[in-house]
Amino acid sequence: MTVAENKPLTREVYRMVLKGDVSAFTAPGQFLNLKLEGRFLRRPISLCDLGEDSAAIIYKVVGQGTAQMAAMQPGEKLDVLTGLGNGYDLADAGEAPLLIGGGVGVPPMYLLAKRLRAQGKAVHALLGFNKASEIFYEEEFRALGCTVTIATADGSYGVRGFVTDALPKSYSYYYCCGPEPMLRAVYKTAKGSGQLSFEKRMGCGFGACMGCSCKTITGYKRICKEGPVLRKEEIAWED
Amino acid sequence: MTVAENKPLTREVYRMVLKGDVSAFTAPGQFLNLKLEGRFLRRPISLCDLGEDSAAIIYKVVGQGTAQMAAMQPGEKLDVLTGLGNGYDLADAGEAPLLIGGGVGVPPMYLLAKRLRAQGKAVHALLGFNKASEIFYEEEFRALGCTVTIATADGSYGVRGFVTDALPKSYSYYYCCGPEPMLRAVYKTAKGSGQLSFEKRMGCGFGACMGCSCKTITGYKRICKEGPVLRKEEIAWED
Amino acid sequence: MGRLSVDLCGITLDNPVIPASGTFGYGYEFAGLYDINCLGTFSFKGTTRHPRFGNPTPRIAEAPAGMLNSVGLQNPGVEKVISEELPKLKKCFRKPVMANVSGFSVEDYAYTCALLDKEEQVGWLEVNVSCPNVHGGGMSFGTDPKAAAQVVRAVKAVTKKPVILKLTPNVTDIVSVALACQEAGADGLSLINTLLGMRLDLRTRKPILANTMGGLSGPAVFPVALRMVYQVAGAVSIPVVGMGGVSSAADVIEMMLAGAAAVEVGAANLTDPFACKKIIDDLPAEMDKYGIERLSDIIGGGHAWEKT
Amino acid sequence: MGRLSVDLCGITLDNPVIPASGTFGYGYEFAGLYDINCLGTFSFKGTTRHPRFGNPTPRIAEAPAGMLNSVGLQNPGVEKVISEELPKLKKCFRKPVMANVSGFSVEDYAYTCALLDKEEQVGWLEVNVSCPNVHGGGMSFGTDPKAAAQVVRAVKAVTKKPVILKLTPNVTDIVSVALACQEAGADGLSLINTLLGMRLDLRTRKPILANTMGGLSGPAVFPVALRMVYQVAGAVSIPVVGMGGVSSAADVIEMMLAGAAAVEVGAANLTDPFACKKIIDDLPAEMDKYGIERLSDIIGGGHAWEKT
Repeated sequence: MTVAENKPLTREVYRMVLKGDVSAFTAPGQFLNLKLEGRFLRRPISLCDLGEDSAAIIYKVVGQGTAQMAAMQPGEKLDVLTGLGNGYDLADAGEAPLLIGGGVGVPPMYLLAKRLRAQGKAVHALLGFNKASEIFYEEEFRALGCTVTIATADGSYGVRGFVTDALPKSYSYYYCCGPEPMLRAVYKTAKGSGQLSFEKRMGCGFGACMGCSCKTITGYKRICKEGPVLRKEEIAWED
Repeated sequence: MTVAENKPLTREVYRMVLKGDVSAFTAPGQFLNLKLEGRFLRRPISLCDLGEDSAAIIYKVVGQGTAQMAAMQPGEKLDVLTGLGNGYDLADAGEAPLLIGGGVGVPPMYLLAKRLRAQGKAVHALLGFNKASEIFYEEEFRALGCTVTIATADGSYGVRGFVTDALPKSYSYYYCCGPEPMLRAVYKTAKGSGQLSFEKRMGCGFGACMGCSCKTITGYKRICKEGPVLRKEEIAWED
Repeated sequence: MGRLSVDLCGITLDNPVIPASGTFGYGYEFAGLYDINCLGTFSFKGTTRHPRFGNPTPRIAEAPAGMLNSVGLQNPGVEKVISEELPKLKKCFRKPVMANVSGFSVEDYAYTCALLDKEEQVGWLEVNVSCPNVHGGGMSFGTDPKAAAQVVRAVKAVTKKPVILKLTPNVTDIVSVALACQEAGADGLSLINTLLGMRLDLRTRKPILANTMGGLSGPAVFPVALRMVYQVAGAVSIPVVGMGGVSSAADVIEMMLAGAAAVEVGAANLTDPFACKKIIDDLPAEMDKYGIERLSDIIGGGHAWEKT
Repeated sequence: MGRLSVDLCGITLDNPVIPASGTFGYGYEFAGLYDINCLGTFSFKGTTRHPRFGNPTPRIAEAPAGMLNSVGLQNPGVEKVISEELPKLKKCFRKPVMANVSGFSVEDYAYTCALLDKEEQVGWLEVNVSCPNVHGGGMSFGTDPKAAAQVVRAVKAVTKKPVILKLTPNVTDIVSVALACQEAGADGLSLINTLLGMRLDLRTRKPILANTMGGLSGPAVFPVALRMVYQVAGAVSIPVVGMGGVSSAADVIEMMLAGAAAVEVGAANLTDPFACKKIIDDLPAEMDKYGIERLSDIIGGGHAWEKT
């Protein structure tokens, strides 16, 4: 695919738009897998938005690989595997779904919100960040017609604390993506049922190497294949 | 340095012009050492021509590294070590020096010829190639005011045979660069004294690793440091 | 017999390219991407007597020109492989498959191989005595010629299928292990398994792999693999399957010159699911470059100069 | 004592960065490029009792993320090193230097070390029992705990300078060799030397290296080096100098977390003559990234989790 856009949203978080064949994507919560020059393993990054012939991703610069991505210019070509993983099932949403995203777990919630809004659902987006300066996409969610709650760990914006400190009284179902501690907290605190998206170091990203396996109530699952989205009911926390 | 030009001279032979600081070069016969993306070792390539702030090299596409070079576009940056090795000593040239180049051994002869012509010497360039289609730089040597003899192994142009089949009767001194078999042949057949430039697989290219050592009458020499140019008198053929 | 075909322990392969165990699952993940019948064969996921989840995660770490893995032989166990995986495989792969077997005791190996011996889909038994991931497991067998030979004898006693011993590179003298396996009746050898490696996370100051150490594979190990294939092929008379960092048609040719009768491709499948298909497609043009008429002609060709 | 300073066998280094033997000559090639007094120290070209030309050429081959070399200990012999190289070095390097010694018999080692022991410029003797390039040479000592211990005892008998044994990774159990050296009185250990590897030329169908095989170094070997440093540092009580593919400040930190008291940088010097200077310059910023106040605080820090 070809880099069409690559701009910072915050000091460390970037948004990249890739042009090319995106027909393999079937659901929000799926991911793509990027081959970077000089890096052996691909970088899996979840889908944030989807166009006719383009996919948008949002990534945080944490290591050499993502730093390399941040330096890429429009026009550069990237070897990308698309449509990977098992995304969110919208059928369970109900009328007023709650979308919970934390940090770089926010992006997949955007495409999910877009699709749910298209179905006329009343979407409440609950987004968690460390501090005000790290917030991104608040306006984009509002523009979709979502009600948006922001929680910041240091209280520099919105609700002080974690997303679990800002859970609304009522919602029909929840969808969640974020760091594992947040997933655990939401799993424990949030009422009702939902779907949670997991992150793990992957080898291949398409189910071949068993590098990202996890145990679930319904047996062993590959985060890259049967996941990254798991239903609350099947999750079995290791340890 | 920055690639300013990169064009084919024949089907396999390319000429690249690099812009940047070339102040480290002191003599024809020296080489530069290129770092290519994704290749561990640098590629040593002998200097063909020198400008105020530019160096020209001529290379043949033989492997993945040189294929990568052939694909480079003007404007691309390259990590280059310049002014490497011990070049030709012009002091011994005499009035009518003979310059013998074979294949990719021709390029260093060009800068040497240029310098000798600037001193008003009568330069005879004897250039060997496999066949007519592989000939390059004949006109460039003539343009310097050299008398030029071309030898082709298959006789498709100029003298049929090797450079040693086209040695002129008289010359004051000779300078030679080419594949080792040619160097040996010239060493054995050519009358009088001369300087020959050698090629060897190098590690560092600046005298640190002893990867390219050879035995000479005057002791062990590093092709990348005391060489690539050796005097006929000091050469001791291994084998 | 095409230009690419080779013989491996009496079975003809259309080409020498074999996806390595643990990088190709039980085949059908890839069958969704292309017709895997273009492969010489493939070595399926390491199978054990009992089902295994394997090691905790993270199981994967990045390395320069390679990767570390500590999957730890996750597999459903030999019974389920036979009852569920092989029938699924039959639908998408019509060639004999290489059954990769691991164990933690000589009895384990014999038990698992005895069951797989009855499966006509199975062409070869690749016995892994070298998986570096399992504490006190496979490793020990492969590092001791006597123990390796013990496994060979136990397995040969329960099967008529060709038995290929997969050797570990984490030894001082791989040739002595290879010779011991040949002497014990092995029909072939495959090498190298992964090199034991490790990475630390600078932030947490802990190993990146939950299992602390893991196996290094990828182009980084190719020169070590080629050296060992060259040494072993020069010492034994049974066929050697070369592997370790192979990722191009040129690598396949280099391995065969070193003495490999066939070549396994591992990590490359994980970064490019089409890697093996591409290598097979590239082979004829690559052979032309070096004047190679038939691949079978060049096996061990890199040793010819020794006699001169 | 700055943030970067560490102790190596009782001698304080301004920083832990040490160009590895064979990649830095006798120093003055690099002294022409920058003031080499910025280095912790450096390990000079492997020196033997008698002058050696080394192996025939080609001695170098490219590898993925690394290189193969079979230089074979080219050096002018210990007498000339003392009479010619050390005086030249004195002009450009005022710190204690690490003298790297190789030999082909226990007597060779003792003879060479006895002479170097008298040189006040020499701070440490790094005894290479692992050079994989010399037939029947160094290799054998480093692969056998008893032979390695023999060398240690012979060298310790003729010098009061700290003796650092340089170990080969081409063994099944490097810890057993390390422990044998410690028991025999070694003051420190350095590892890893190169991994034995090979490449073939597809055109000539011959080994690229005239010596057939050579030592693999460069980033490709880093995970194997780190694993062995981690294993050895966890088993011995003497300082360990870590090396193998180190090419950045982050690599230095990872090696020290694994247990290295100092770090040698090898192949990186050959692709970038300024590599060591850059690494030293980059260290403070890299330490800040991970909240490291003094490098000496993190030596072996990657083992802390084991106790929890």
